[in-house]
Amino acid sequence: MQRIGVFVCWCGSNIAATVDVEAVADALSKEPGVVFATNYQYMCSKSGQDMIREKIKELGLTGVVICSCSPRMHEATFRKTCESAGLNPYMVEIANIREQVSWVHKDKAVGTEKAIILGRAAIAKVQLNTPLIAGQTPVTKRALVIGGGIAGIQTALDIADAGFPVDIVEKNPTIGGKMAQLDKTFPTLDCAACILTPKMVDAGQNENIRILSYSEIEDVKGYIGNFDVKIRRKARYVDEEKCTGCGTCMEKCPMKKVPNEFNMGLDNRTAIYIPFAQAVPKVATIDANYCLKLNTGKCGICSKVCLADAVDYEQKDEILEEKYGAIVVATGFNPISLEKFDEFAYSQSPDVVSSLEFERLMNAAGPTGGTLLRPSDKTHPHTIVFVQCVGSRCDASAEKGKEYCSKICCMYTAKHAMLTREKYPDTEVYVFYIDVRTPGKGFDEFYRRAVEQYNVHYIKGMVGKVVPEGGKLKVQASDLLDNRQIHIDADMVVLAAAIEPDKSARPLATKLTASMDTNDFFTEAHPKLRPVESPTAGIFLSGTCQGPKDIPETVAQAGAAASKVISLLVKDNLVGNPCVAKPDELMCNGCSSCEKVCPYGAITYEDKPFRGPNRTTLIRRVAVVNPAVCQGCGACTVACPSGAMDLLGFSNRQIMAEVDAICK
Amino acid sequence: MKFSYYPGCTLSAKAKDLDEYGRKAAEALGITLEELPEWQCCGAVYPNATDEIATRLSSVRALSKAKEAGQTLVTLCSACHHVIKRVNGDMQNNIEIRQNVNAYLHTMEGAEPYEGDAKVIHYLEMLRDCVGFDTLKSKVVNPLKGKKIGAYYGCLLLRPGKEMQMDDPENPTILEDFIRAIGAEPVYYGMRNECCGGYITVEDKDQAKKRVNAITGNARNSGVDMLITACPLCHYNLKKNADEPLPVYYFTELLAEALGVK
Amino acid sequence: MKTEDMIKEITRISGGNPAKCMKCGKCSGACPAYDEMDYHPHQFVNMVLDGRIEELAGSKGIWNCLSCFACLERCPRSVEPARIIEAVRVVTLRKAGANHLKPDDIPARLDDDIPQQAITSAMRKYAK
Amino acid sequence: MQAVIKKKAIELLESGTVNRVLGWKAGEFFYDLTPAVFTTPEQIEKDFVYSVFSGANMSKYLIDESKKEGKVAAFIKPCDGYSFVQLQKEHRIVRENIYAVGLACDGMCDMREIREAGIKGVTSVEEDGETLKIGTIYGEKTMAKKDALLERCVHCKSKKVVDCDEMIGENGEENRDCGRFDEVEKLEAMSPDERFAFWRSQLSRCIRCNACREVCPACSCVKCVFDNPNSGIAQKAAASDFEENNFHIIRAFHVAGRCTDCGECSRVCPEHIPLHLLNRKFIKDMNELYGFYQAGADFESKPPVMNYTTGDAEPSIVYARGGDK
Amino acid sequence: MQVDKNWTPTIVAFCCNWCSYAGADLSGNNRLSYPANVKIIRIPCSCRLNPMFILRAFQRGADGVILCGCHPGDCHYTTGNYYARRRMTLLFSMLDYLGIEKERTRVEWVSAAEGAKFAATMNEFVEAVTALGENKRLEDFRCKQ
Repeated sequence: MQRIGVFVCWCGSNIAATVDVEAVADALSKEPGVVFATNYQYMCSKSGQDMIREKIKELGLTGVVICSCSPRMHEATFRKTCESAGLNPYMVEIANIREQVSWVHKDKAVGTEKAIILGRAAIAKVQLNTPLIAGQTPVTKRALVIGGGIAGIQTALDIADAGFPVDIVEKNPTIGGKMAQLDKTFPTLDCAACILTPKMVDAGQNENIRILSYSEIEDVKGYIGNFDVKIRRKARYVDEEKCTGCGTCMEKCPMKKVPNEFNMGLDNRTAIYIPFAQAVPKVATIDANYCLKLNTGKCGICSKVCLADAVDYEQKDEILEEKYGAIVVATGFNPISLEKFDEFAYSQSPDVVSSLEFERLMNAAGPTGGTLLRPSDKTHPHTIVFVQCVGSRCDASAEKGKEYCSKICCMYTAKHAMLTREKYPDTEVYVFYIDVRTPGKGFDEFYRRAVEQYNVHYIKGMVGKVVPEGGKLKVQASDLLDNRQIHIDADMVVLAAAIEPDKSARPLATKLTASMDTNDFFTEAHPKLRPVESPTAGIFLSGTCQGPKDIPETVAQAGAAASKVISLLVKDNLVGNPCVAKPDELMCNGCSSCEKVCPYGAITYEDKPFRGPNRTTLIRRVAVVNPAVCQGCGACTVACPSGAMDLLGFSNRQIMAEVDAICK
Repeated sequence: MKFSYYPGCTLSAKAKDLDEYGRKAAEALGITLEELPEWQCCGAVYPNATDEIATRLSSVRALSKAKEAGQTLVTLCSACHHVIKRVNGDMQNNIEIRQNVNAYLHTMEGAEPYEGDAKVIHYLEMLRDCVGFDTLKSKVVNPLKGKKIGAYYGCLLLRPGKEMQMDDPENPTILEDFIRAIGAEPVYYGMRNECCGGYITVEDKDQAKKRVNAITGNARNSGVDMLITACPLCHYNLKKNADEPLPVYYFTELLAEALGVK
Repeated sequence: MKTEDMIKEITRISGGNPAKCMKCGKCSGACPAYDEMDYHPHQFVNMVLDGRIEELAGSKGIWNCLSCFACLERCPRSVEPARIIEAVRVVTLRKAGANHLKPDDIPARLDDDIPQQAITSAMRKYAK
Repeated sequence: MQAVIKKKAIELLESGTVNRVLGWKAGEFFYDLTPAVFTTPEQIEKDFVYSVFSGANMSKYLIDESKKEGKVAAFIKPCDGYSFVQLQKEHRIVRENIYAVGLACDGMCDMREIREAGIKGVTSVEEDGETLKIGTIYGEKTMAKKDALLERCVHCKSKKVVDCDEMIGENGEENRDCGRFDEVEKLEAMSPDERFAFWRSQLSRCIRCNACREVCPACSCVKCVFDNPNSGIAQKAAASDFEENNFHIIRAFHVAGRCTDCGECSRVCPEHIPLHLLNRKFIKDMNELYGFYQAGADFESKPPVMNYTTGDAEPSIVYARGGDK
Repeated sequence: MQVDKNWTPTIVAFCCNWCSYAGADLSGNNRLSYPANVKIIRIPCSCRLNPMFILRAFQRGADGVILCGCHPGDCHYTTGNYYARRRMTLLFSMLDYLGIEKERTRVEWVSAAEGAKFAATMNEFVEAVTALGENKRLEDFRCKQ
């Protein structure tokens, strides 16, 4: 039997005016297990807390019930008070007789009666409380960033700045991501390369950052503070240490017809290649799909011309095993495939391009050296039609497209239109829009400039059909404000394709046990209050893997994710919430019901020996909860058919004791 | 290979060529087309209204018969195909329509319930999926070399893509692959899947004319010498209502020619 | 019939849902019969939503629709205007004496080559 | 059928594929078949019985059997098959240790039905096509097999064995239109008072013999909450109306989404309480609210109670749906 | 049936810690009253509510049980209330099937900002349960005083 002390607070007149505090203390003093009950003006005041401490010591109290304001207000206060008097803080329960009684019930008799009942429920619960000690786990002070685009780079730089080592795992031969492919950035029109490449160099030279390019995540085990990660370093057939990035091999490579993915396939590269001049690491990679030596055994020219002796055709994939305390996902996005939208003739005419392709056509480092030329005949386009929302904002039952707004298209289309008009004033530019969405600093001003200064024709309506004919693209569209159908003979059509999470995200989420929405964007722990954390502890989100974002937002989120990582890594140990799920292995069936409903992946299974009848040993599969990962929601306790799973601090028996006390 | 065959009324009258050559070509390819007994007109227009039952009945009767015969049902006319395939989809997926149709057919004709389990394909799908264009190519005795042919799909053959499930409704390839298989050269032109206005030809000839002229113009400017189609309505419209018509053939006619059975 | 009942009736018959429309105008951009119509596909949808069904039913535009399903195929919101407009036509035709095309009108419009399909479909689409 | 199965069982033993066979043998009465483990061909020849009374679902016995030394052969009827797969999904059965022989099944019989047809003093029942030849102390009688079927076989939901190593007979198909929810619908159509009266009249007969729990493949907990003094609801025998209700509600809830509707609970209830109507209510609700789900029909899907969609119906739907007629 | 005029129902309200308990606090802060027969039990999340607790409450003499949780989509634990929603839907349907008055059980989503909604919900619920009268069908005679 516990020795319980009950402390009834007046809260000045807040409680005492409508609750007879003396009667409450008196009634509760008669409850079983209660050895002391009193009332006082302000329990939370220093003298109130002193009294609690004294009584704990004097009477050897093993449990404390405070009848006062909401536990959301002072539960933490009273727990600390008791802890300082040597009582386990989880032996304290609060009966909320202010918000739930004195403030809502005017009749003193009624209020007093209810306060007594709530006090009884708290006493009944404390009877079953057990001392809980928050577990501690050590933290590996190193972070992993998956994805080396602007999100990953910024996160890594910020974490490295705080003095923690970071690994960036990038699946391509270089970091840089989508931003490296962009020409100018909205709304300031500064050149993407000018602001991105210095960051790439910083990342490459930072002694706290290691870039594992051309690598993928193979497997993830462990939990917050203690992840074990296997990283596949794909064979690039070039020794990274030796390669100087001089580019001689690229000049001499006879296989020159490989579609250049960096330029969206608008031109070709060689089989051994460095994706672009500012690549980091600036190291050549052999594309095994096209290399003559690797496919036919004949050639070997790159090896012969390499002065650094860096080419190694025998290289194999390697698996690297590392430990991390935190993982940041920054896997980014891709434009959707436009094959299904052939009403715009994307696969029927080379002059119908996606916005990212257009970006390359405008870029000084692109396939046309920055002169805008039509892909079909390399002539100047004089009429360009931009189509917005291609594949965005589609109905779920439509078989193609995404339900969400891709968020960045309105702005980059305005940018494209403006840049085109600035460089080539003789070009007519039409933009077909459903809505122009420009919430962002300086965004609407930017769009207005496109209309007002650059005379871009913004037309509210949608293109319904594009017909290539005689070197022109016949565009048929609606102009809803004019209520007419219009026909434009265009030279180019640019489609603002919806963006979608990178295809590597879904398998990665499975490895991380991080949750995703139906669109394969990672879900955040709380949509408003924890936007850069995954519900799985220790996993953080940066950039478009969480949802469509522009560059400023991505960088902001990258910084936020980094600061969350830093505040985790500065800790030597993690102190958990001790109110976590606890399975009774003697009753556990190992049926995996609990695991299925756990949003945190906190439950795993172990085969354990148990004593069977007649001195035999039985091996049984039983659930194991990782207290460092469990957040204590209790979903598993109800899913468990045998009642083996219980929640510390809110156990079945505790809650039922409260029910009994209330219904008596 | 044996299939149930639904010719449809136009093919037995004004579009005899489409039917006759289709049968001859099938025979040459070693395919038996068994004409359904006592088939009725499909109604020519798919009843978009979800509460129309009567206009779905003839399609269901045809489908039930194919199911009884245990054979896939082949259609040739685009319009019939459109109607029958979509009604079949309704019988599979729309419980209300299924119940009402079956209730009617049971009460009036004592028919067994039909739940959309027959398979209906277009003659072109039969060529692509059952014969194979490669096989077809190998059986061509008279390749139509040097002919620049524009495939005219029209609207009913492909749309709605979700229900017709035949080809990409915006960038189809089945007719182009067919043209290649018979040894001719397919010519792409953008308006091959734009409507010719066939349904409206009786109601408003001028409108139909305008549509046809746009299509023929686009085809001609893209280098098309002749058009082929699977639809009697399109055939009539392209031929009769264009100001400067291009030669128009049913695809079966060229097929029969290539197979040497014309 | 009350306006809201009429909206419900049209929605029911069509099997579509005009409320899903985001007013992008792709239907009207795709429509090959646009210029012949007084009201256009995007307006059809909006008018049904607004309950202006009688006005729509009395318009010329609904009879110029070719039922080519371009709008239905390309609609990003699965509103499928072609279905909605068919529902409006059907409701109109079901009223007594409301044939848009009378059997007596037909022979004058025919020539020798016209496939019977065209006649059947004209009757099906424009008359009871 | 019995001969074929016996032959197969002996073959499996003799070839060394398995070292024992899980089958049926006669209990106290010839129609009272119980599961049994056979280790020699002789035992099989002598005692193995497969008849129209082999209704017992064998899958639950495999929890223990599959953990013993060597392989065990099991004969799996379609309805056993769903439990068999469900238990595999729950990691209760070690599949590698089982050689599963699927049995095509056209229904099992219920002695109660035969008695209720007025046939008394039954000494033997032989299946002869669609009819049963029934030997009685008053001479031979016949009865159509379809009139003697177990309730679950009358409304057979599936003739498909989901998982087995080989089949005896042709594997069949699912039948979603089997009318198994007709009785539930009838109850739903009653007024709450009528329903309350109905269930009181049923559940008040419960003697808490735990037969339903013992036979149920979903009720295979290492220790049941009702036997666990720490659960707060431990209870050996129902002492009040509430406890009778409580046991059956909680039991149905605990098996919801995992219950394959094998009907064993009702078959074994000595008080003939239609317990399957509780399970079927959950199944029907889940099918209607969350899409069709059959426990044990596959190895991947999550039971509806361990799953969700963001657009699920609100609990208030019960007020709208509940029968007030 | 004889109705005791002074009889008031006993109501147990299970509130999740993050939204609904805070919502109840807010109705206190705003002095929005509701009947005193409502007694709140704090649980971490609506998904912690075991059907056993509801039945236990009825056994011990409760006349109505209500569960309040975060609005779907707003769960502190991301998914808890989605599970609670399915479980309660099924349980309530089962209770109704057994002939137990469905108005005695209820789920309401109350956010931390909805103090007014909390009070209004409790007022309504108490009224509904009062109209039903005493819980007879799930009580345990041994627990009656």
